[in-house]
Amino acid sequence: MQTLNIKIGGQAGQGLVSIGTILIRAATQEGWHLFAHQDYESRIRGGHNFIQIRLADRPVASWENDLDVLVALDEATITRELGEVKPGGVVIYDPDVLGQDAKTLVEKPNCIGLPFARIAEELGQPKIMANSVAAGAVWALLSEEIAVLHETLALMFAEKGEAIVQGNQSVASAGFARVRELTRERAVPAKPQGSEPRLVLRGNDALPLGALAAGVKFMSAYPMTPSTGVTEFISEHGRIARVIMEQAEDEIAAINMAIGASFAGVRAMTATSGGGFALMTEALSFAGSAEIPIVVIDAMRPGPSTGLPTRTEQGDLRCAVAMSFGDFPRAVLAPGDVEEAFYLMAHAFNLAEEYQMPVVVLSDQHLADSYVTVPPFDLSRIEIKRGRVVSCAEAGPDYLRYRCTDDGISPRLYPGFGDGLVVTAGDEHGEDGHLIEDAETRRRMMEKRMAKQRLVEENALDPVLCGADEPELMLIGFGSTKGAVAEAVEILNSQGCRAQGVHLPQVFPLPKSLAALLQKPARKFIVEANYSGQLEDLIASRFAWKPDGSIRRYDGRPMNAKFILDRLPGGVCHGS
Amino acid sequence: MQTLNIKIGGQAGQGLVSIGTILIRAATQEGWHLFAHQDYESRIRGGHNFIQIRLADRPVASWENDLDVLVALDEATITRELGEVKPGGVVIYDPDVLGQDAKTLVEKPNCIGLPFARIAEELGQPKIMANSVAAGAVWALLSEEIAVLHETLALMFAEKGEAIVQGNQSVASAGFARVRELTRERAVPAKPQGSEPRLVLRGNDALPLGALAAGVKFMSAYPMTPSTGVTEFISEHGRIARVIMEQAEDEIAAINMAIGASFAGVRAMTATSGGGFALMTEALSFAGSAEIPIVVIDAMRPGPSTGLPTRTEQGDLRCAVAMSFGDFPRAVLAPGDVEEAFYLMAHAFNLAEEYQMPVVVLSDQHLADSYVTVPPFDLSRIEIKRGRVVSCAEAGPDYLRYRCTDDGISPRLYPGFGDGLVVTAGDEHGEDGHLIEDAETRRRMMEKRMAKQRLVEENALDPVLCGADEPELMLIGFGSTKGAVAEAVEILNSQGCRAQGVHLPQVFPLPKSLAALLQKPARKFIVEANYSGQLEDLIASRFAWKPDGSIRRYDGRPMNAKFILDRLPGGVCHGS
Amino acid sequence: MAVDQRFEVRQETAWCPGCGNFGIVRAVAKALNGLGLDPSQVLFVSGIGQAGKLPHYVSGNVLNTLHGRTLPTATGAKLANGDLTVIAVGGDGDGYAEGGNHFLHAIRKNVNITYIVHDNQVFGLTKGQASPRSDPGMVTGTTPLGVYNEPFNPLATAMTLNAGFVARGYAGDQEHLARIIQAAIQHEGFALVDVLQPCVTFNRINTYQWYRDRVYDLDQEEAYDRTDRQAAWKKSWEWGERIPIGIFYQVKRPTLADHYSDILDVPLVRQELDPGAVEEILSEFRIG
Amino acid sequence: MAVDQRFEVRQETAWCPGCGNFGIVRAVAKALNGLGLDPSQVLFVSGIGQAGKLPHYVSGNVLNTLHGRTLPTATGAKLANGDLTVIAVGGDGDGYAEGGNHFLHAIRKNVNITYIVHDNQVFGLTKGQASPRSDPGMVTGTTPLGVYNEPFNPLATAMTLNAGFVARGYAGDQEHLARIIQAAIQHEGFALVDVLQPCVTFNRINTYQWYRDRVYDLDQEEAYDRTDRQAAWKKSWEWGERIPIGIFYQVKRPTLADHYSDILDVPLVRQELDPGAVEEILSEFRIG
Ligand SMILES: Cc1ncc(C[n+]2csc(CCOP(=O)(O)OP(=O)(O)O)c2C)c(N)n1
Ligand SMILES: Cc1ncc(C[n+]2csc(CCOP(=O)(O)OP(=O)(O)O)c2C)c(N)n1
Ligand code: SF4
Ligand code: SF4
Ligand SMILES: [Mg+2]
Ligand SMILES: [Mg+2]
Repeated sequence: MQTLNIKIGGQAGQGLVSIGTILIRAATQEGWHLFAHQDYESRIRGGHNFIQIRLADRPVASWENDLDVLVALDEATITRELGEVKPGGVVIYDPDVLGQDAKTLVEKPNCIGLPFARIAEELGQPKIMANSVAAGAVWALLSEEIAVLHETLALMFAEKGEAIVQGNQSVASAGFARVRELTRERAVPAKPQGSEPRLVLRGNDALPLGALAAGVKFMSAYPMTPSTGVTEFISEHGRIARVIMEQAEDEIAAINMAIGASFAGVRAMTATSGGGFALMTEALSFAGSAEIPIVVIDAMRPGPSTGLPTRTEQGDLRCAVAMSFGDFPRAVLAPGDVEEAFYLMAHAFNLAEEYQMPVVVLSDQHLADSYVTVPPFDLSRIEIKRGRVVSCAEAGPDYLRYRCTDDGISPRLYPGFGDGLVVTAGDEHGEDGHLIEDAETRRRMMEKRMAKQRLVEENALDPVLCGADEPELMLIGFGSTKGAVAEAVEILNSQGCRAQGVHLPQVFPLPKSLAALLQKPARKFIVEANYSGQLEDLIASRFAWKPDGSIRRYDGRPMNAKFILDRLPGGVCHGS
Repeated sequence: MQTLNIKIGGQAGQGLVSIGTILIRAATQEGWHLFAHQDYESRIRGGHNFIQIRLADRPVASWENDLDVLVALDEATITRELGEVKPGGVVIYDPDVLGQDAKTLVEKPNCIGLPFARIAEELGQPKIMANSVAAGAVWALLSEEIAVLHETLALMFAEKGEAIVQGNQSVASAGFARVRELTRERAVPAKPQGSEPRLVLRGNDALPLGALAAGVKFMSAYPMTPSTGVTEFISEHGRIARVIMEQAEDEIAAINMAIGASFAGVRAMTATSGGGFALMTEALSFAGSAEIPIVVIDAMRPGPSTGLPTRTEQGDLRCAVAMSFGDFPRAVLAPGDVEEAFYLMAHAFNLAEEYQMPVVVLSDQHLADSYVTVPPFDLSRIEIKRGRVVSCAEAGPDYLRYRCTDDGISPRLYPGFGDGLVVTAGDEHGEDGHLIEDAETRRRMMEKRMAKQRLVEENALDPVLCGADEPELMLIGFGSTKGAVAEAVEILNSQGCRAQGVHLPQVFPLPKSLAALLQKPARKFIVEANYSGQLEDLIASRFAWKPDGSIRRYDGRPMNAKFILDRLPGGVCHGS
Repeated sequence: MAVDQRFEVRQETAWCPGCGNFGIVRAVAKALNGLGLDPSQVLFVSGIGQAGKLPHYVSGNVLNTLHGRTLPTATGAKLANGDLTVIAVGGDGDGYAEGGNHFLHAIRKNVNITYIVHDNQVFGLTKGQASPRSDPGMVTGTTPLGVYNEPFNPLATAMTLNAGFVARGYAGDQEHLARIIQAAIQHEGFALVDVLQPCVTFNRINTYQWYRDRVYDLDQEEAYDRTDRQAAWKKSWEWGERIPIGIFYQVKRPTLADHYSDILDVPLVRQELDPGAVEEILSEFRIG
Repeated sequence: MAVDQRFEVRQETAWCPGCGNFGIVRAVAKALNGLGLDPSQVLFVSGIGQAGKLPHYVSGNVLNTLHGRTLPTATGAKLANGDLTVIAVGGDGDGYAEGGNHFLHAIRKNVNITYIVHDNQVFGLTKGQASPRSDPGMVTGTTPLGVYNEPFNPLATAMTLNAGFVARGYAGDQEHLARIIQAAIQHEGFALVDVLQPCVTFNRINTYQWYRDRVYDLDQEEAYDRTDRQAAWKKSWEWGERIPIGIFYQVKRPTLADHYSDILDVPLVRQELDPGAVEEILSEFRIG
C-alpha cells in the first residue's frame, strides 16, 4: 500500500479546515482514498490545531504517525511537530510567522518557506486566499498537474462568483509553481487507480444522513461539541428534507421535545455529548417506561465533566448502558466508521420503533470529525420498519396502549389516528396506561417491558471480524477504534502473527455470538479509549470473563495501529 | 423467639401513622424490640395503606407475613388482607366503614367490631381521637395494663395540653377495655425482658442524624419521595444543629449548591430519589473532576421513570456506580439497617473528604420508612476526618489545588483561608487548576484522580457476615435486604443448613475481600430487589464470576425471609 | 355552552375530597365539550404532582411525562402533529420550580398550546413543601421558619417574555374558568392559564374562603385594556385585598408553526418516509 | 478609582483578538482594585463558554463549574462562607438558556452575589449558534432562516422577579462598566450586570460600531428614578435606535443570609464540627 501523510498545523481561525477541505476534495477527485482527522482546542481563535490527511491507493480507516508533508501556518507547528516528519519528508512553512528559534529549526533540506498570505496579496488577492496558496503548494507534491486542484476550487467557490474562483486558482498556481520548482528532483507518487465515484465525509455527516434516510422528522438539540455537527447538519438541510430541527433551551428540553414528537408518531432524535447526555438520563428512563421510541446520539469526548471538549474518548459507554434508575430495555450502538455510522443510524430508528424503546448511538470526536472516502451509500439497503403500528381502522375505542402480548410489544397507535385514546405514563401503569399501585400489575409490566430486552439481545448485531479466522491473538474493540484495530491486525498478519480484530457495532445488549469468540484459544486484548476499561467491564459482567490484557488510551488523542502495536506485550504472538 | 405481627390498614389520611407511632413507642417502652414497615400509595387521601409492626423479645430486622393482629380502618383492609391473619389471630375492625360483603367476611370468631370514631365521639372527644381508641384496642392484646400506653400518650401529646392528653387516654382506655373484655380468655404475651434505653427510628431519621453527627453544615434538596424525610429532618433540626437546608428549584440546583458549599469548605450533602438522582449525574461528574467532596443520598424507589413513587426497590445500583461520562473516583455505600445508616452516613463524609470525591449513599423506601428499635448510638464512634487540608499558614501564594502527590490526593485549601488562590475547574486542568489542552497533562491528571479510586478500593468496607462460617449455602445482598437475608440465614441454620449471609455495606468499589468469599465452596445466591440483577452484574464485572442462582423482587414490595426461602431451589442444602 | 358531552370526568380519582382540582377538571371538560372537540383529537401532556394526574381523569389522549417536563414534551407533540389540540397541565411546582426553564423558553417559542397550571402554592403530592408560589411566611416541612423567597409571579413573567395569552382562573368558579380555558384553546399561540387552586390538605392560607373574599373578574373593570402589556404587567401585581382573575393580556404573535410553515404544510406525522429523498443531499458529498 | 493593583489581568487568553471579553475582564479588575479587595477573599464562580473562562484570566479564587450552573454553585459557596466576595460570571447561553431556571430562583433567593453576564447574543464557544438573546432574523448554524424566538429580556425578567439590583454595562466602556460592577458588589443582595459584549467572530449584527451608535448612559436622563420598578421595567424595553446602559433598578431587600442570621452569626465554614451536638436531637428518639 502506498500512503502519504500530510499534516497542516496552525491556529484556530487560520483556515486549516479550508486548506484541508480543498486538498481532501481534490485528492479524492484524483482517485486517492483517504482518512483525515482533526485536532483542535476549545477556543475560536489562536491556540494550536491541525488537520492530518492520509492519502492511500486503497481504502484506509485510520491515521499514521510519520509525516510525508508538514504544512506550518504558525510557529507551534514547527516547534512541536517537526519531529514527526519522516526522513525525506517535506516541510512547507510560512516564514512570516516564525520567530528566530523556529527559523533555525527549518534551516534544513526539504524545508520550504512560503509566505502564503504575502503571495496572495502580491497577486492582488485578499489575505484569506493564503489557504489556496498553501493548498497549491501541497498539491505540487502530489501531482504534476494542477488541473484537478483548479477544478476543485472552481466547484467549491462557484457560488461566490467567477472572480473569486479565478483568484483562488491563480494563487494556488503560484503556490504550486513555487513548490514544484523547488522539488523538481522529487518524484510525485503514482496516480492511484480507479476513478469510481466516492463520497468523502465525516461521521458528523454520515450520522445525520443516516437519520434523514431513515425518515427522521423531528430533532431537538442543544449545541455541544463534538455533536454540534449533527445538529447543524439537520438544521441546514431541514428544509430540503422536510425535517424540523428545533434548538432547545437545554438538553432536558431537547430530549423531551423529541419524545413528545415521537409519541405523536414521527421519528425523532436528539444529539449531544458528555454533560448533555447526562442531563438526558431521566428522560431516557421515561422513554423506557412509557415505551416511546427515541434515538439519541452521544458524541463522546473526554470526561469527566467538561474535560477536554474538543478531543476524543470512549468514556461514556458505561453510562450509556447503565444510565437509568430502574431497569428498562434499550440498545446501544457504536459505529466504527463513516459507512457503519450511516447504516447503523438508520438501523437505530428501526430498533427504537420495533421495540418502542430508547436507542443510543455512540459516536466520538474522532469519528465525528474525521473525513474518509467511501463508496456511495446504497439507499436501497435502508429499510424503514416502523414496528407494530395499529391502523386507524383497527384502533377501536377499546384500544390499550400497553396491551400485554407474548413478546412484550404492544401495538402503537398515533394519537388522533383513530377512535382509541392513547394513554401513556411514566408512573407504573396498567394496560390502559392509567396509573396503578398493585404489585401484580407492576410485576407484569416489568416483565412485559423486559421481555423486549431479551428480543433485542437475540437480534443483536454480530461482531464484525477481520484478519485471521483461527487467531492466536484477538483484539476486541468498539466504535471509532475499528480502523485502528483493523490496521493493527493487518500489520500483525503481515508479520506472520495470526491476529483477528473483533469490532462490536452493538455494545448493548452484547450479541450472544460473542461468547463463542471469547472461547477461542487466542490471547485476547481489549482495545478502548478510556481509563477504566468500560468495554472490558461490560463483557466481564455479561460473560463472566476477563481478557489477557487491555490497551487503553485516555489522553484525548485517537488510537491508531502504532499505538496498539506498541502496547502489545512482546512475544504475544508465536509468529512474531 | 416470640414475635407478634400487627398490621393496621386504612386510607391515607386516616391516621395510620399516628396509631402506629403510639403503638411503636408504647411497645418499645414496654421492652419490646420491633420492626415496622409502611406501605402507602402516591396520594394524600384515600387509597389503601398500611403500617405493619412486628414485635419481638429480641432484636428483629425484617417483617413476617402472618398476622397476629389486623386492625382495619377501612373496608379494603378486610377484603384484601384478611387472608394474612394467622389461625387464632385477632381482627379489629370499624363496623361503621364496612359494606355488607366485608361485614360477612368478619362474621368469624376473633373478629372484633369497634367503631373507633364513634367511641371517641361518644366520650365527648373529637373524631380524630379514633386513633387512640384503636391504639388502646391493640394494646389490650399486648398487655394487661394500660399504664405504659397512657404514659406514651402523655408524652406524645404533652405539647398540646393536659386536656388533649386526658382525652386521648380516656378513649384509649375505652378501646382497651372493650377488647380486653372480649379476649379475656386469650393470654397476653409474656412481657419481654430488658428495659435498657433504646432508640426507635427509621432510616430517614438515622441518615440525617448520621449526617448531623458528622458535622454536615449545608444541605440543599428538592423534595422527592422517599428521600423527602431526610430533607425535612435537616430542615426541622437545622436551627439546633446550625445547619442550612435550602430547598432548591430543582435537583440540578440542589447538588450544585451543595458542591459550591463544599468547595468553600463545609461538609455538604443532598438527598434525592430516582429521577432526581438522574438529574444530578452531570454535577456528580463535575465533583469527580474538580475533586470536590459531596455526599448524595439516593433513596431508591421502583423505576424506571416515575415508577411507583412510594414503594421500594434496589434498581439504582447500576447507575449509582456507572453514572458518569468519563471515569472518576467515587464510593457507593448501601446501609442495610438503621444503625448502619447512622454510622455509614458519617463514614460517607469522611470518605468524601479524605478522597475529595463524590460518595453516594443508597437508601430505599423500605429502609427509609421502616421503624426499628436499636441501642442508643455511640457518638464516640463518630470520628471526623476531614482529609488533607492545608492550614492558613501553610498555604503560600504558590498553592496548587491539584498538586500531584504519590497517592493522588492534593492538599485542600478552603478559599479565603490563606494567601493562596484556589483554582478549580471541570475542564481538564493543570496542577494550578487552570485549563489545559495537552495530552501529557491530561494523562497525568486522569492517573492522579484514578489513583484515589484504587485507595478507596483498598480501604473498602468488608462484607458483613452472619450465619455459618463454613457455609454450604451463601446469600449475598446489599442495602435493605440485610435483615431479610439475616433472618433467612438464621432459619436455614436452625433447619440444619449451613447458610451464611453476606451483606455488602459498600457496593463500590467492592472490597477485595469479597473475592475470597466467592471462592468458598458454597452454593451462592444473590438476593436483590431489582429485575436485572444489578448487584450480580457488578460482582460479575469485578470478579468475572457468576452465582448459582439469584433471588429478585421487583414488584415494589420489600423482601423478607419467607420470600427468599420460598425461592431457594429444593435440595439446595444438604442439611435441609 | 354546547350540549355535547364527549369529554367525561372520571369518578375515581386520587385527589383529596374537596380539592380544588375537581373544579379544574370539570371546567376543562366543560370547556372542551363547549368547543365540540373530539377526545381522540385532544392531547393532554402533564407532569408529576397531584395536578399532573388530571389527564387520567378526563377523556383524551394522555402523555403523562416527567415532573417539570410538560412544556417541551407538549411542544414536540404539537410540532409533530399540529392537528391535535394540545393542552399541557401541571402544578406550580412542576411548572415554576422544576420546569422553570421550559416555562421561559416555551413562551419564547410561542408554540400553539394551552398551558393550565394548578396553582395551589404548595407541592401537594410530596406533602406540602413550599412552592415558588407560596406566600412569604408560610410554614412547611422545608421552611420551618416560614417561606422567605420572593414569590414567583407567573403572569408578570409570562408577559415579560411576551406571551400572547396570559390569564388567571379560579378553581372555585368553574363557569368562568371554562370560558377562559376555551379562549386559551382558541388563541393561536402559547396560552397560559394559571388557576388559583385551594389545596384543602396542605395550604391553610389560600383557602376557598380566602379566595372567595378576594377574587374578582377583570372583565368587571370598565377601563381594563387587555392589549396594553405595560398595564397588564402592573395589574398582575395586585395580590392582597383584591385578586383579579380573567384574561390579563392577549395579542397575536406568529407561532412556531408559522416559522416552519413550508415544512408543516402537511403535519409531520402524515409525511411519507422515503430514504431516496436523501439523494439530493448526498450529492454534496459525492466526488467523481 | 484607587491605585491598588492586586487584581491583575492575565496576558494569555483563549479569546479572539478584539473580543469584547477583554473589556469586561479589565473592568472587573479595575472594579476590584478600586474596592481595595484582596484576591484571596474573592471567589469567581463561572460556567462554560468563552465568558466562563474569565476567572482564569484575573486574580482570585476560581470555581469554574458546569455550563449553566454558576448561580446555584455561587449560592452554595456564599452561604458556606459569607466572608467571600462572590462573583458569578457566565455567558448569555450559560445564564439564560441552560441556566434559565437558576436565574429565576437565585434572584428569588436574593443571595448576596454579583452576577456578570457576558451578553454577546450568541453561543460563542460552540461556534455561533443562536442564544436566547439573539436578535430576530440572525442567521446561525441552527437557525438557517434566521432567529424567530422572542428575544429574552434579562433586565425586565430580573425586575419581574424583584431583583434588588439590575444593571446593564457595555464592554466597550470599561470605566462605566467598572463603576457598575463596583456598585453591584457593594449592593447587598443579588445584583445582575448584563454586559453588552461584541463577539467579533460570530455576531456580525451587534458590533462595536452598532453599539457605539446606540448606547447611552441612563444617568444622563435627568428624570430617571431607579427605584421605580414599573418605570424601570418599561425602560428595559428600549432596544433599537437607542440602548440605555447603567443601573436600571435598585432597592434593598432582605437577603438569604438574613433569613439564616441565627445560624450565620459565624460563617458556616468557621463553625466547629462536633458529633456530640447531635445528642439533643437524638433524645427525641430515645425511649426508656
Ligand atoms: C425530578 C423529580 N423531582 C421530584 C419529584 C417529586 N415530586 C413529585 S410531585 C412534586 C411536586 C408537586 O408539586 P406541584 O407540581 O405543585 O403539584 P401538586 O401536587 O401541588 O399539584 C415533586 C417535587 C419528581 N417526581 N421528579
Ligand atoms: C451541559 C452542556 N451543554 C452544552 C455545552 C456546550 N457549550 C459550551 S459553551 C456553550 C454556549 C456558550 O454560549 P455562552 O454561554 O453565551 O458563552 P459564550 O461562549 O458566548 O461566551 C455550550 C452550549 C456544555 N459544555 N455543557
Ligand atoms: S394534597 Fe392538596 S392539591 Fe393534592 S389532592 Fe389533596 S387537596 Fe388537592
Ligand atoms: S468567539 Fe466571540 S465571544 Fe468568543 S472569544 Fe471570539 S469574539 Fe469573543
Ligand atoms: Mg402545587
Ligand atoms: Mg454568549
